[in-house]
Amino acid sequence: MLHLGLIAALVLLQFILPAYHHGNLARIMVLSVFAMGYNIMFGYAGLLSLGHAMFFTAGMYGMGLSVRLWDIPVGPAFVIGIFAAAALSLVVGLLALRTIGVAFMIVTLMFSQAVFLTILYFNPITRGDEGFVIAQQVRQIAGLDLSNPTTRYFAALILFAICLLAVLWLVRSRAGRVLIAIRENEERARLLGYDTWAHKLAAVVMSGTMAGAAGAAYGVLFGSVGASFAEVPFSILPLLYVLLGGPGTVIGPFVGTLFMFYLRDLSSSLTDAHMLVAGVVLILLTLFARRGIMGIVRERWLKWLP
Amino acid sequence: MVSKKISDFKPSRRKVLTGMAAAGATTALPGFVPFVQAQSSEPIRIGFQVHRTGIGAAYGRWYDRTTMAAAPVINDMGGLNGRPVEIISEDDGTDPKRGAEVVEKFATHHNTDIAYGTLFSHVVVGSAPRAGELKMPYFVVSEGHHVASGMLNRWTLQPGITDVKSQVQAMAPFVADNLGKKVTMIFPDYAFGHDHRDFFSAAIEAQGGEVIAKLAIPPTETSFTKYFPQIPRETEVIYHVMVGPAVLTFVKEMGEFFGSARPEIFGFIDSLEAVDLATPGLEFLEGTYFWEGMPRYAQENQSEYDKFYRAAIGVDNNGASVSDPKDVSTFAHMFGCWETLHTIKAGMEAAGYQGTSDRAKLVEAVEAMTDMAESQAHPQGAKVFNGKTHQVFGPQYISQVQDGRLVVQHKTALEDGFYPDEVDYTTQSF
Amino acid sequence: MEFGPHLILAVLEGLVQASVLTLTALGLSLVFGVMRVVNVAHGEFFMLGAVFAYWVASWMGGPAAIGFVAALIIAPVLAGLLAVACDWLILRRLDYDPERTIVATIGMLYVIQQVTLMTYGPDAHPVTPPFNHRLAIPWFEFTENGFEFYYPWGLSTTSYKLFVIFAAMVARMGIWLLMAKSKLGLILRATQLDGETAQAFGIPVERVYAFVFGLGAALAAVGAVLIVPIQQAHYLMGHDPLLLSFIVVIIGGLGSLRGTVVAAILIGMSNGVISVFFTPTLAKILATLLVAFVLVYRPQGLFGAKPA
Amino acid sequence: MAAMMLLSTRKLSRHFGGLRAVENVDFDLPEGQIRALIGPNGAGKTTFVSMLCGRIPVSSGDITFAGENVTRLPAHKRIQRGMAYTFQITSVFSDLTVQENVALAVQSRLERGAVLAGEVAKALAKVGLQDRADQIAGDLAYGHQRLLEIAMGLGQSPRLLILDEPTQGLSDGEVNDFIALIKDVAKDTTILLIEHNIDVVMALADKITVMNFGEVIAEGTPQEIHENATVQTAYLGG
Repeated sequence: MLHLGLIAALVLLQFILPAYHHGNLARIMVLSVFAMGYNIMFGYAGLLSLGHAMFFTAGMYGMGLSVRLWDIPVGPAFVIGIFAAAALSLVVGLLALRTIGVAFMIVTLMFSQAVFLTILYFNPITRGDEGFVIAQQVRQIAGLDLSNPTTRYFAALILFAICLLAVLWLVRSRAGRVLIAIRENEERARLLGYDTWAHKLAAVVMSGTMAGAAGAAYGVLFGSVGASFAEVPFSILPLLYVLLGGPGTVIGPFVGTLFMFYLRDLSSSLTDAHMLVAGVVLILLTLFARRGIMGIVRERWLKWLP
Repeated sequence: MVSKKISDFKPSRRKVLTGMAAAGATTALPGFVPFVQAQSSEPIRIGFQVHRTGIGAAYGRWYDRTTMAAAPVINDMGGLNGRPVEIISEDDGTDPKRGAEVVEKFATHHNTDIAYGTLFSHVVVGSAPRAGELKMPYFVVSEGHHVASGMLNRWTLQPGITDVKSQVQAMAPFVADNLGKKVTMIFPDYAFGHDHRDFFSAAIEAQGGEVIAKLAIPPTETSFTKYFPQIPRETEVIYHVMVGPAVLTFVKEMGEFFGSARPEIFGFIDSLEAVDLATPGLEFLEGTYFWEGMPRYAQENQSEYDKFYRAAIGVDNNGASVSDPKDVSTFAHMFGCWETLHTIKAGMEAAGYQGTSDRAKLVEAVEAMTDMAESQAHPQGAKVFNGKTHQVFGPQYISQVQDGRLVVQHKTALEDGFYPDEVDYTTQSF
Repeated sequence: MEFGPHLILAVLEGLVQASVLTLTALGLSLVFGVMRVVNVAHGEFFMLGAVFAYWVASWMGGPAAIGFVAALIIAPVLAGLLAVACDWLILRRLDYDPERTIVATIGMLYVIQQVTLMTYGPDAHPVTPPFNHRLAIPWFEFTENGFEFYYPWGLSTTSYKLFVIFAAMVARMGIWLLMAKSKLGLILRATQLDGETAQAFGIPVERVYAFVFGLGAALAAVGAVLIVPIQQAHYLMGHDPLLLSFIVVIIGGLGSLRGTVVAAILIGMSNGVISVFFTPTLAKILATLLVAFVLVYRPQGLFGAKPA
Repeated sequence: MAAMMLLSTRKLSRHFGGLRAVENVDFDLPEGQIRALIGPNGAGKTTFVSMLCGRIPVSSGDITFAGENVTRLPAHKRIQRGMAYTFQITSVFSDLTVQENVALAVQSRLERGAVLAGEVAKALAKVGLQDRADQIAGDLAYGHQRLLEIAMGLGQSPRLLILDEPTQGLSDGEVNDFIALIKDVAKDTTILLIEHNIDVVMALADKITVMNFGEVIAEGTPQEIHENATVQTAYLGG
């Protein structure tokens, strides 16, 4: 109910928001798909990755290079992007899941860093750090101009709604419960007869694919593809979004993304030192809201919140 | 006095540069239609996308100072079409994603008339699509070839600084004729470095020389000596261009590597932009050559425009802050901000710009520009603007380090930097 | 350049990097080992070490050597005290919960970076080395006259770089003596093994944690002071040392000081040596993947015990 | 005889470095029996059963379960074949509700789409936790957590239920309830029980295996073990 309500509210907001916030919200929805993907792995399965930017980038470049090199229309290119991310997450999952804990963090970080450097290395194809533009005239699906603010908003909303409902379905499903069990106590889950490795691999692939969908959508909706999306800070972002919003809650990643976006935006209107504000808020939140914003809401008021 | 005040610079988010002088001057100026005055004495709002944090912050600080110095000068001259200019700054963190958001914020939140000022090319490429969709004139000061290559859009223009392709093409004859034909290039593995690599290789071959090795240094690298052995022994000229906080390490280690047996060295001043030449470890640079966008040290034949420009920003004859001689400016690049703002002024006046509905007219007016005479508005030198490619072409300077100062040896002609058009933006619809 | 001299040069460069890296990584390893927290702000204490060094050196004026020595003493102390304050004000109140510590230290990272940007500025500033002579290194070849020495083009190092290698070795000895021979070391090792039991034996664990956090930051700062005459102080310089230190600590095996030192030398050297064979960016890619695959196939690190 | 064996090991060993935690154990457990495994601390009991269920890999030897060699199978596959293991240290999912804990145990053996609720309720009712189904497991009293642990074992309806010190920390009343519960469960489940409480062992076990220093030193009915001199030495003189 709450989640359908959120989607309905977002539909309504399209008609009443001023242009600036309207545009922001479209971005926030795409970025929160990235965060929701991250949440599957981190919030539910308990796998802390520091390399999620590579999946986002795989989707983005899978889509972007298809358009740039082979003039594939953005619709099919978007699908190619998602497949690219799925394939990468499968390979990374197969390798990285041999490790746990901090080693897993480092391995994902290293793979992501290698992806970033590879983009630079193949600069004749990728245009290196600068990246390239997906021209406005090709950003169309079925005659709809995706650079139009309203279309863009609804495209972002559709992707967001699909992913939100998918995560909701996942966590209410038995598989979702197993992921939580793995997060809580992996050995116990294994000794209840679950192939925890396969579940974790599935979580990595779902998570990476969702991140890739966000990356491909970002390129399609906002028109630029670049290597800065593969850099380490962009892997830290979803972690922050999820931790602030409330790990292991379906709606938390969206709340966290919204919060961080406006924290940055508003504080940069007040002061140059927006990083200082962000830093202090992060510290305060960890001191006084240990399970993130939605975690607190769940603890205090809505115990049933998935 | 002015310079003193501005050099006590503190980053501030917004500076409303209206002021009495501007208002007084406009009414005194002839040629203004009264109803224009009556209708809009509101300031023209220029959204300034500035690298205040992130890797570009060292440049961003001086782009900011130049912009904040140019605005009152423009207001003293009567502002834009009789209206004062207001600069609205927003930090982009030298991040393309945030850059696009900032452009959006200018257009839909601050309601600025135009956006301006971006330096790092990946931020330009990340932001320009949004500017195009929002139909917002976007004046960049980045020297990237991205504008003239045709990858951006009709709303993006670069009228204040020459692009890298033109710069390196103009350098090649001097390098081949005076320094040597066998060149080893060292450049950052960024798109910016790739422009150098591709265009200089082609240009030096046209001069009968060749690039015998290319060392692309990965970003964020902090030590360089280990790569230098890849420089072939038969190298006659080292061509170096580096950016980022590690540039000084790079140059020092290069000196330590060669010792007394260095080949000729030709570098882009980017490798030492904002770095004091008197820093220990740089002595070996004596006698080497640098490209400069604008000469850091006031030359013997200094123009009055150069003098005025330095005074307005608060930069001394050594290119350093008047209040702190160790605070060296990004002199070879930041003139682009000054000149771009003056070009915007000229464009708005030519277009009779009244408000955001005249944005397309502004772009057309700038596209119609050609010659820009050396003047207070263009202290770096006379330029030609190519309306089809949205790119300006100016003179380039080659200086030699003599007694720890950069002394201009050669100033290229505009024609040295011309190349065939790769795009005609004027054929695109708005 | 010929292969032999090239390799020697790469090894020397690798040793300098490794020397600084061992100190930074030892700091992280202590914090990680004893307190079991991931300190994302560790690189920022490194950066602060460099920035403090610049401030101390320029405030002292006079001969470079005096400024440098003063910086070598004052900068780590300041960085350490600041870290102790962070621990006391923040981490202690989080009960060192792993996830929240990560977020809190990311917050600290932002705050430290921004404050440095606002006070120190965005430019990179050098510290003058106390001494710095270029030393050409001889190499040999077989000619018609037999075995001969000569000075190959470009093969050199500087006296200061040799000093860095030496100083780091001394510092490592100091740490080893502290950990292995002193009462303080015993307390640290006991806390590392089992904090609760240590508490039961009357060890003031909270104060030990604060001390360790400060010591970790100070070690990072010592590394930074040593490197800052070669590489300049800059407000974003903490990024690489953080990543590399983490890699070193994990590859070395958690809690193994010997492993940390060996891994730092391996990582520092492999960066240098791989660059002998490949173009720079490709070398970086390969070095990165090498680290990843070492962990994939030996998750417990080189010197960690294999879990049962 | 062999056909009736649910579980057998042959020369099963586990070494940690130089330490021989379990050495050459031959062990047979027929279907339907309640078997107790006893021995002093450090005798290798937990290591032994951990190898049975696949928590830790074997150094050498073989394990046969229901006629199939499972030595190389990963833990979850052995569980799927009908083993269940409850932990020595309570190891419930403390952030989930009681009901969800048991549901996790039940759903692993059920077909996709089958209804869980009935099975979950049945398992909870058996241990008497039905009234606490919606509580967060971590909030339960210790004794209740132990019962939940057993309910999770029951939820799997295993052919072999391995209980590692199930009565540790329970009150006398709770222990009596436990004995009754196990007797009930044993009607259709084979049980392997590690237990220190000798009263519980005597009350429940059909047969007892005694381990010391990683080896089986005696095996027999409760009466036989009670009278066995070697066992006496191991407990008292060791």
